[in-house]
Amino acid sequence: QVKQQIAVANAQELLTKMTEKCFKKCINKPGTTLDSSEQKCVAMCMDRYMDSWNLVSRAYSSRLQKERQRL
Amino acid sequence: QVKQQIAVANAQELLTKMTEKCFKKCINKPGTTLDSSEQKCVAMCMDRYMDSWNLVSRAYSSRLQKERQRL
Amino acid sequence: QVKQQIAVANAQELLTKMTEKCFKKCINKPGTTLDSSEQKCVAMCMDRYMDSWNLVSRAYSSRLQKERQRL
Amino acid sequence: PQLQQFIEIETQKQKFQFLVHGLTDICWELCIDKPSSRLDNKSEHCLKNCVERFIDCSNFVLNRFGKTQFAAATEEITFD
Amino acid sequence: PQLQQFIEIETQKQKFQFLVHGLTDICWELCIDKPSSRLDNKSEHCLKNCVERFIDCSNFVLNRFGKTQFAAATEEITFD
Amino acid sequence: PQLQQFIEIETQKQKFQFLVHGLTDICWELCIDKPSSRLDNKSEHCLKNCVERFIDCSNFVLNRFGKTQFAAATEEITFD
Repeated sequence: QVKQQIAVANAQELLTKMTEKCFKKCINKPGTTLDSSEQKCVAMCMDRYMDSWNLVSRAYSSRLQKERQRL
Repeated sequence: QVKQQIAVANAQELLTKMTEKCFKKCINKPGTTLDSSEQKCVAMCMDRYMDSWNLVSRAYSSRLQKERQRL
Repeated sequence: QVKQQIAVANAQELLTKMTEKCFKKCINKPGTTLDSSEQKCVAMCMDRYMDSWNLVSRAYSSRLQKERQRL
Repeated sequence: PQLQQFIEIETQKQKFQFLVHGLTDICWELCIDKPSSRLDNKSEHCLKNCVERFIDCSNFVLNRFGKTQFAAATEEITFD
Repeated sequence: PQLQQFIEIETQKQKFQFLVHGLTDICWELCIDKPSSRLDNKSEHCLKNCVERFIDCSNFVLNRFGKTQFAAATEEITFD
Repeated sequence: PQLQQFIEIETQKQKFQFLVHGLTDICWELCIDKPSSRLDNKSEHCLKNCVERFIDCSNFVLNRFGKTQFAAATEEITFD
């Protein structure tokens, strides 16, 4: 249950940041609909944001391990 | 009392954001006083920020209602 | 003990902000090491940030005193 | 029960207002350049569309994330 | 009572310091371009004026909002 | 004791993940210009180096601050 709460909080933070970042990257002049080119941009942006999150997570994790081994 | 506390918290958040946004828009080179043109700019900026807040509030509120009706 | 806790919280906030600000000012294209020119820049940036913090602290403090005396 | 309902409604209102503060922040930056003597039509349209498109964008992200990645991502994120 | 006073003073100090963190953030962005080997006169003046003008601006906003809109706005905001 | 250990580990994980959110934010702004159909090599290298250099920078700041100013600064900051 604690694990699940943390997972939910974490997913929420991810979704909030992703929405804000991708809105800023993809919608410069908000029109009367979210048109298909904007949707395509948001979809790509989400995938790149997930890639970045995972990459950062791995890079940070391996760095922490290296630092621990040095001590 | 709860209502009042929320109203106060809300007004504080509004004033904090308004001050920061209008300082950034109107004071680019801070001088030895807040001169009259800067004061005029801040006054207009406050009115536009209130307009925006109210407009966003109404737009968001009517969108929420539409979404509820669709369910 | 309360004093110490506050001092620690305060130093942490200072270090967090300093790190972010100086990373942004000094590392534009992150390379494979933190090279000596970047280190020099970060060192200067830290000193300037401390100067600024102290200057802002004194300016704010003296302004508060002036306002209190006017009342 | 009445008190509880009252608190629930007030909490909802507060949540709503904090989202409005956040949305105003984002749409102000996008739509307002120099503050002028009144809110012109262009800025007004921009603000309205900004709110609507932000919610669209948020729904789009939520749906897409839900469909393709939720289970996987939650696991990956949590137990990485 | 002494403990309470002590806590009150420390809380005040902490509030003060958090405002200083916020002000340093704002004025750093406005006044410091590239960090140099010492704080030059121009940056120093800019920082001092930035603090003073920010407080002026904050007081101006508070007063004006208080005079013209407080009652109305609070109602409008709260019970919209 | 087992529960305590469990909570400690979960707290650590959460701290780790919140630092990842912050780092992703900073490095995304630095390394990703326009989102494209895949993460190209340049962006990937930039992200990795960004994480490593940010930690270097953070360690550098911590060490230097510790050596030259900690005692002095803490006093100055606290009892100014």
